Amino acid sequence: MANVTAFLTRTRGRGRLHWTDWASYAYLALGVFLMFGPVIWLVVSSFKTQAELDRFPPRFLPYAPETVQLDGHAEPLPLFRVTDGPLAGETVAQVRRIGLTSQVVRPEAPGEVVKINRADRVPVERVKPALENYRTLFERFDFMRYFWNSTFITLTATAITLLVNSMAAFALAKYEFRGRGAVVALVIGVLMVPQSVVLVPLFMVTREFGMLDSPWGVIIPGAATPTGVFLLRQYMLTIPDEILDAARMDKASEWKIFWRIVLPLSAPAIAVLAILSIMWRWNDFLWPLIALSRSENYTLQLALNSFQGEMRTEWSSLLAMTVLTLLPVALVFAFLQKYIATGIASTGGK
Amino acid sequence: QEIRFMCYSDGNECEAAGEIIERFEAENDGVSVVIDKVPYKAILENLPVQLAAGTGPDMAKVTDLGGLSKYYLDLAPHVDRAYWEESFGPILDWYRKGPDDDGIYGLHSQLTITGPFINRTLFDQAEVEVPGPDATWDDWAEATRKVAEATETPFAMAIDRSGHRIAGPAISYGAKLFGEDGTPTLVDEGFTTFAQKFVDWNKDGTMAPDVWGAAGGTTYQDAAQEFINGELVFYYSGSWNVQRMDSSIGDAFDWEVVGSPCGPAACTGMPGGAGIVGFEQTQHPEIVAKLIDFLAEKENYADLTAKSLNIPAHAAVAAEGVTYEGASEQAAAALNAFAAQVPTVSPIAFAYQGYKNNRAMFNISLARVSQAIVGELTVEEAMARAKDDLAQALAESGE
Amino acid sequence: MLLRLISPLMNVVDLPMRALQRRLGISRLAWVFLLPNLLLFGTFAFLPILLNFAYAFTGTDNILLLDRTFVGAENFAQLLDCDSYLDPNTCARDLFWRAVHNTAWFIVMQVGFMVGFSLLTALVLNREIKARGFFRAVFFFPVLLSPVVVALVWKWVLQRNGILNAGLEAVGMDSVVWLLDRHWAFFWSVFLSVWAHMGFYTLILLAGLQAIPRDVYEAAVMDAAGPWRTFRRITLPLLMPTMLVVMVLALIKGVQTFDEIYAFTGGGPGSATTFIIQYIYETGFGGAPRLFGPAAAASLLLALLLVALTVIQLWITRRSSNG
Amino acid sequence: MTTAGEQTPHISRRTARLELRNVTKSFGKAEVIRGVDLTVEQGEFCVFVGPSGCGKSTLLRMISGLENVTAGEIRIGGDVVNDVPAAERGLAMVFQSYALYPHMSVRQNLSFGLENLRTPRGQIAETVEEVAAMLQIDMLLDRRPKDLSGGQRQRVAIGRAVVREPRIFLFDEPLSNLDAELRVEMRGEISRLHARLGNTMVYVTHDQVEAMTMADRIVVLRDGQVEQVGAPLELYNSPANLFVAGFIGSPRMNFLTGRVEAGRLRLDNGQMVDVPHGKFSLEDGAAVTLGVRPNHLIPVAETVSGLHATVRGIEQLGGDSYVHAVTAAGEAVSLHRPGQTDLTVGAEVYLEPDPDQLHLFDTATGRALRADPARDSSAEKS
Amino acid sequence: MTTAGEQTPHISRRTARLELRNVTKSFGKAEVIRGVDLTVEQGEFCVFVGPSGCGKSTLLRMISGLENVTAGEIRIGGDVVNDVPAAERGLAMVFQSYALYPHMSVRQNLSFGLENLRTPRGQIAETVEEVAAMLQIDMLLDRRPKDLSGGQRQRVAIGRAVVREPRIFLFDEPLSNLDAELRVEMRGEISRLHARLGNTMVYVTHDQVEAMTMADRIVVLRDGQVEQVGAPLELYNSPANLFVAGFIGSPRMNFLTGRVEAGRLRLDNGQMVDVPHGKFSLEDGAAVTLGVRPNHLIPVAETVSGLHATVRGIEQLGGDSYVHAVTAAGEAVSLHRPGQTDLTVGAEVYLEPDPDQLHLFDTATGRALRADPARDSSAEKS
Ligand SMILES: Nc1ncnc2c1ncn2[C@@H]1O[C@H](COP(=O)(O)OP(=O)(O)OP(=O)(O)O)[C@@H](O)[C@H]1O
Ligand SMILES: Nc1ncnc2c1ncn2[C@@H]1O[C@H](COP(=O)(O)OP(=O)(O)OP(=O)(O)O)[C@@H](O)[C@H]1O
Ligand SMILES: [Mg+2]
Ligand SMILES: [Mg+2]
Repeated sequence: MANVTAFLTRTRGRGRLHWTDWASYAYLALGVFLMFGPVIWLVVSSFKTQAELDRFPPRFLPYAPETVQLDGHAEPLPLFRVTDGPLAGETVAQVRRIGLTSQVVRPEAPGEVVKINRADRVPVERVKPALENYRTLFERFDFMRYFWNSTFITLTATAITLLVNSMAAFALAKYEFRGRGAVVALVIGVLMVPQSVVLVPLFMVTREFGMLDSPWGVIIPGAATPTGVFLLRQYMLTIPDEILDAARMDKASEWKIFWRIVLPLSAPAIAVLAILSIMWRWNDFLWPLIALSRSENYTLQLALNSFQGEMRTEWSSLLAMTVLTLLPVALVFAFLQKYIATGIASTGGK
Repeated sequence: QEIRFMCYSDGNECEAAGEIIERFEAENDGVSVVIDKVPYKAILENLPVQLAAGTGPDMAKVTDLGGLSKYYLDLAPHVDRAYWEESFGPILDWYRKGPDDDGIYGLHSQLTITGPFINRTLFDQAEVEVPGPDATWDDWAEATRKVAEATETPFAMAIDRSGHRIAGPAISYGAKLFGEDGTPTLVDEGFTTFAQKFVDWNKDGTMAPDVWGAAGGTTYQDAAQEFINGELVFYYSGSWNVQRMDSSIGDAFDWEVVGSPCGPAACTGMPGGAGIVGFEQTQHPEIVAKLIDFLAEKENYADLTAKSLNIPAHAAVAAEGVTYEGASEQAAAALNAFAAQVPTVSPIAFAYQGYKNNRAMFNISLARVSQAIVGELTVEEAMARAKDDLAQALAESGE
Repeated sequence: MLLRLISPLMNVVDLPMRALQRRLGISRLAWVFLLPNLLLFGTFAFLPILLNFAYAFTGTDNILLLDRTFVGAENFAQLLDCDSYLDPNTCARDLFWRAVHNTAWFIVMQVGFMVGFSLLTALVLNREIKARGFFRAVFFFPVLLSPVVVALVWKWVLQRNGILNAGLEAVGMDSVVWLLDRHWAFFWSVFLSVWAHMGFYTLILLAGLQAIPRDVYEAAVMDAAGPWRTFRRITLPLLMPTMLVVMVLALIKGVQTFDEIYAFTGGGPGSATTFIIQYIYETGFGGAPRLFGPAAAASLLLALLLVALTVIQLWITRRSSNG
Repeated sequence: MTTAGEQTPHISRRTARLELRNVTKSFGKAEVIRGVDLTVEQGEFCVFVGPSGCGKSTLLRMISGLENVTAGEIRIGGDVVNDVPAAERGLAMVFQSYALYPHMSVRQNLSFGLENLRTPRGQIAETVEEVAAMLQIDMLLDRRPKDLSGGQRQRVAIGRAVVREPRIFLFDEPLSNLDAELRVEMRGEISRLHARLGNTMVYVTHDQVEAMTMADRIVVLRDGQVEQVGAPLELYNSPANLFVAGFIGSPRMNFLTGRVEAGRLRLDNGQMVDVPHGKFSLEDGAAVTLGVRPNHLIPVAETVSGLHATVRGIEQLGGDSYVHAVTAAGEAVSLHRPGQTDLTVGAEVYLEPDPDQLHLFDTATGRALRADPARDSSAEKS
Repeated sequence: MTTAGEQTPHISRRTARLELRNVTKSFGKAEVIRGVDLTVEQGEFCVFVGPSGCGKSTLLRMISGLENVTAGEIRIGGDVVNDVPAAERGLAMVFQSYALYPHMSVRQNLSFGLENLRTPRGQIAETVEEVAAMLQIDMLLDRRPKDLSGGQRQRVAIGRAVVREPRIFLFDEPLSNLDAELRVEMRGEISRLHARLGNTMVYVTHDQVEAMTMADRIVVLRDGQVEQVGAPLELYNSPANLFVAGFIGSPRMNFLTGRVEAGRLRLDNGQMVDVPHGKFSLEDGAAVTLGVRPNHLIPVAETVSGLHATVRGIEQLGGDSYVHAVTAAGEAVSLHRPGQTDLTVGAEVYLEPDPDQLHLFDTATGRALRADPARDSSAEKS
């Protein structure tokens, strides 16, 4: 218990490291290992060939067999090291393998074929990132177009979400009016029902609005997220009413109070929601899949997921795509997270 | 005019078709075909909704051949019926709404057939004879166990986790699947027998338990990775995996495709695959029909199968044999070995593949057999539940 | 900075809003603020749920409502047909009840761990440590991954020949086929879910922690409150509103868990990690047979349960924060 | 400072007379303002004083419109404003708790109100600079509130109200965190502002000096009720009751209880005090309280009527001294001596009240006893 | 009140002598405390005064351990505590911003500190009741801070420090929001507390009366530096420089500049002032500033040496009056008259400084001129 409890309060940097600081760093190190390890694994894996991905047990770095171009052989030949038999210790090139025997040549003497047991050789490999995973991505489709589609949808949707949700949250947090309880209950109630459950009716509704197959069909239906309203509202409750009162005395209209006082003061929560929304929209797959059917409107996620077939998924491409799509959101996160950290240390009151 | 073609691919099928379609566009002025390449999920889950809502594409490559039949565009008025009947014969039935329907709806662009891959090298190392073409599932189980023991390979056998995959073996064990009058029954003595055997094999470790045991619901799960890594002696999958085996195994070991093992009733696999269909909703039925017909022309069809490394469903193409582009000898041999099995497919398997609610039956058998394997239900309970499920599904689909 | 960009726009909006404010008065102005949200919300969230009712009371596999036939409460009756709700085997729809049981357990464990770990992490990250931004990013990173990838990554770790087993063997323990055992599979599902979403809740809590005025902490320090007491008596109560957000969202997320577990275990072994949404999805949408009616009925039952849960949760937190 | 045009649609600018009619406020069951009637004339400087928690801030917030009125009526310039939102009443307020905008710099805090009035940019900048200079916070304009000292925050809070030059100012203890020198200056600035703008000002303070020197009229509140309203010296010289007498003036008035005996006063400690005739209407036998301010209790050589007391404590302020003593009967009395006294603790003193400066109160009701019963009349400025 | 055993592992309880050695504090580039050296003896009551923003709160926060020391050393009981966390220094502090726990009732706010010391429940309840009664907030014990008035909040803040009876008290303007009467009472309570506990107290205030009456020693700060340290009357009577002279005493001392001419002083307005011989060391021709407190400037009948001035403003406090006037040369001077003056604005007065109460400063350096140059010696209690 004690070591858990020790982290539980903030300390102030005081040069000397308290043991709780050590504990914190230990926890963080573990976090890096657990949280970030797999992500690194993922990034490294995106540079592996499909064969390397299929390999059991997996290896951390991408390897590719070393080959050599020899006279008299059209194709480059794979290199092996011989572990046993007369050629033990030598590096040879394999010409072909039949059953349990393998026909090899020494690179110095390409003409002379030797037969060795296949169990007596190990392939020579070296680290080689499979950049072709990325190359094919760009070759296979119009990356920029999908990137633009995704960006447009993500940014527009996030802007709308932030605006609409913060307005609602403001009303629910800072005004007393009849029906407020009901609205809050409704918001939370609906918050519960996952989109995957109402896909069909949602599709029907969207169709009625003629928004299918247009970016708006993706943007609008998800704009009023109950999560956002709830999150922002709870945060806005912590803003002292007195500051709003001061603004009222300053003859600020309610709208102005909203966007000049409450919005900036909710910056941490807004940043959380922005990150969240950007991430949702950028990674969203299920709904765009339904709402968009023309490939020119596709988002990056859709386009890239087209590597998923019935029986088989091209993991190498899928991973490369994951890494690619991860980058922009990671950047956005890096940018926005500082707003979360800069809370209002004091409320400007007494 | 713009034609929308919704296509998914397991390899390069869409690109292969695309090349042929370009030729079509060149021949037909003013027609532009846009291929919307989608994830398979879209075909399976969204296309039906879109079709129901009337917002679907003009044509698509589909796998739920019977399930979507009510939306298909009948090509018969626009194409040479004789040519189609002759080339595709019974496969045309798979697209039809029922026994009395004689429309022509789709081009079976990708015929698949289930069957086993074996790790020949392991057999050689263990010095165990590879069972012959008449060998039963029990023979194979026996032989592969021996190989696995001798070579310390973790698993003897595996079957993909799929209702479709176990249909072949079940039919071999006498499953009829349909009653006399053609109504689906799914569970019968033959089916139960195989289910029992399969469950036992999973429990005694003959079958790799990870495949069926470690997943749930109707998830598809293959064992290709285990096979590729030489951890599996006998892998019951299908022709679509040839390409992957070829590229991923490389020369790590020798592998082969053999005929489906036998049961008391048959030695059959399941046919399957995907086809290109047009939809009634299209604004341009003639062009859609013309395009599909174009793809069905013999040389185009041959081109398509050769490029996408598939088994031809086109009789004449099959008869001539396909020279697969860029495939190794081993792969070509494997594909031909699969193609050779097409004639031995049981009529029940054929009918099953063509039945419009077969996906429901696949899923039901999959889910319930899985539960029996992990011990949530006994085999009898599982079978009883499967019957109930089928009844509910049929009731809902109006039968 | 962003604010500066949009401020001309906001100023333009100010004019009509002023007029409205004058006409409506402040308390009715609240509805104006709510309006855009309510409109979107009503149309794209509430209406579909209402339509779901229509599906739940009708049969056939037609998607178009007009083509469906009315079946009354049949779908509900079937779902609720059980000899004992505690034993799914006695139910007509055994899978539904298995899913319900699994989900219930999952929520309990998931919410607990999620809140616990994200709180712990937020507290640590809120300390004055070096490279805070980096560590925050680290904990948040998994949130950015798509469910499929999350599942894939952990499958790699947990598979028979995976890293974890390699590690176990390296220290001389036996390897375990993690996902073949229902209990382990369940445990790892919870783990994976916490792993994947913790960063998000940590972020919310971090924002909440930042909103606590600093001078209150200073007062506590002067009152010689130890770290534990400061946490218990100052941080926790003042963080309660945020904790409420986290708990409600985690609960909802727990109930809605689907994508990553589906890609991870597929709901297996057997049905050990099949949760309600997967059941609904597979029944109604994900494959054949497409039983829209039963799926809609199940989702409505779920919604009912959820509302009850939230009300309880809100009530408990309100009580504990008042008391 | 240039005046920004106030836009108060409902209420005309010129008349800023403020009237409270039987105003009441309850928080839940607790009634904190109990029927306050008050008129503050256009241009008047009205100071609210009263013990901590008596309802001064609440009253101010009700006038500002930030707090609802439970019952009663508030009028500004003759119009009932009970339902006019705070933003439209055209007042400015300095909050006791400052309530600065934490996310804005001092400059932004000051200009926010002007921006809301659509004052031209240049003019805002000018006004803000001017006010900041007046408040001596001009070098802090780019800081955030959290980086300011307490007094600096308080000045920002004042500045925020002052820049706007509204028709009514509400100040809630605006100088409490300033040092003496600055306080004197600020007092001067506010008075000058008042003189220049002719605005109505309502000012809450605990500082006797502020109340006495700035006010046109002082309102003494106690427990949500008005005890007395009047010009400063009027309250000082003729407090209406014991409470006001004790509250106004520091150190507070000494109270000694006794009885009227044949026109003279017998204190409970046995001493007799002569009271000037005609000034008080005394009834024989009535229980009365004698009030003498510390500076009207004069040490004398021992006399018959002298009050014998022992010094218990001495407070030397430099320019003045307060001497705290106890009478033989155990009553605490304090004296105010100019300069630095040389009395020491333990010294015996004899005290005589200045007969012209006696106050008499009815012990039972607390009412002041006077021949002329005209009390509470709000007098002209002295 | 019963003492809860303080648990201060590092520092023994008994010695609470506080030493600052060349303490410096910078916020970013801004240096707000510039090398403060100070010793507060065990049991001493030390008051910090200085203009708003001069660094009083910052200094207090550094002593408490809430703010890091940029350079220099703080010792408590002889041990350097620079690196001892605030919680372990065993001090209690009243924050200028109150910093009450918003989610706790007043009772919980008060008992929190005692609970942290593992005081038995019953004893906590007792102590809290006692302190609450002393601060007159006993009927508010179950309210939350947001439902309190400003002064009530401030009293809770005081109470929170007082219940703990630590070895050093730090008060940051603890009485600024209280009314005069309550303030006198609280002053008394704090003094009594000090007498009873014998704790060291460091007290920041802007109130001259508080500073003069409560302090054993006053520290005058200006712009982050110590200007003078000394007993209250010492500062009042012999300010070390112009700043202290102007800062201590209200209304502030009048300053008139001039030059020494043959042992006498010629003011810039031409008047000559005699200064007592021997008291100051004067050099002929030196530019000096004459300081006279308002109460030592006495109106006289016209004389040769009388300072001719015109009354510009009058502040009547009831017991005293301040008269503000301008000399013929345009210098502002103020007089302090006891009682209510009958001077009126516009009246002409002739003023003569009390020759025994003159202060002389070197105009250039601001230093006080005295025959005996022993300044700044921290004197014994007066
Ligand atoms: N965080 C900060 N960053 C920058 N400057 C600061 C910060 N905190 C305080 N200051 C500045 O340091 C100086 C001293 O502040 P401090 O609060 O100690 O003043 P003070 O003497 O207590 O004043 P007051 O009597 O007004 O409370 C002020 O000028 C203030 O503006
Ligand atoms: N929200 C509230 N709920 C209940 N009581 C309240 C609330 N706000 C104020 N009070 C009470 O109302 C009374 C008047 O408060 P108010 O703030 O007006 O006092 P005040 O005269 O300004 O005192 P101070 O001089 O201490 O600031 C106080 O006793 C206070 O405790
Ligand atoms: Mg107040
Ligand atoms: Mg301060």
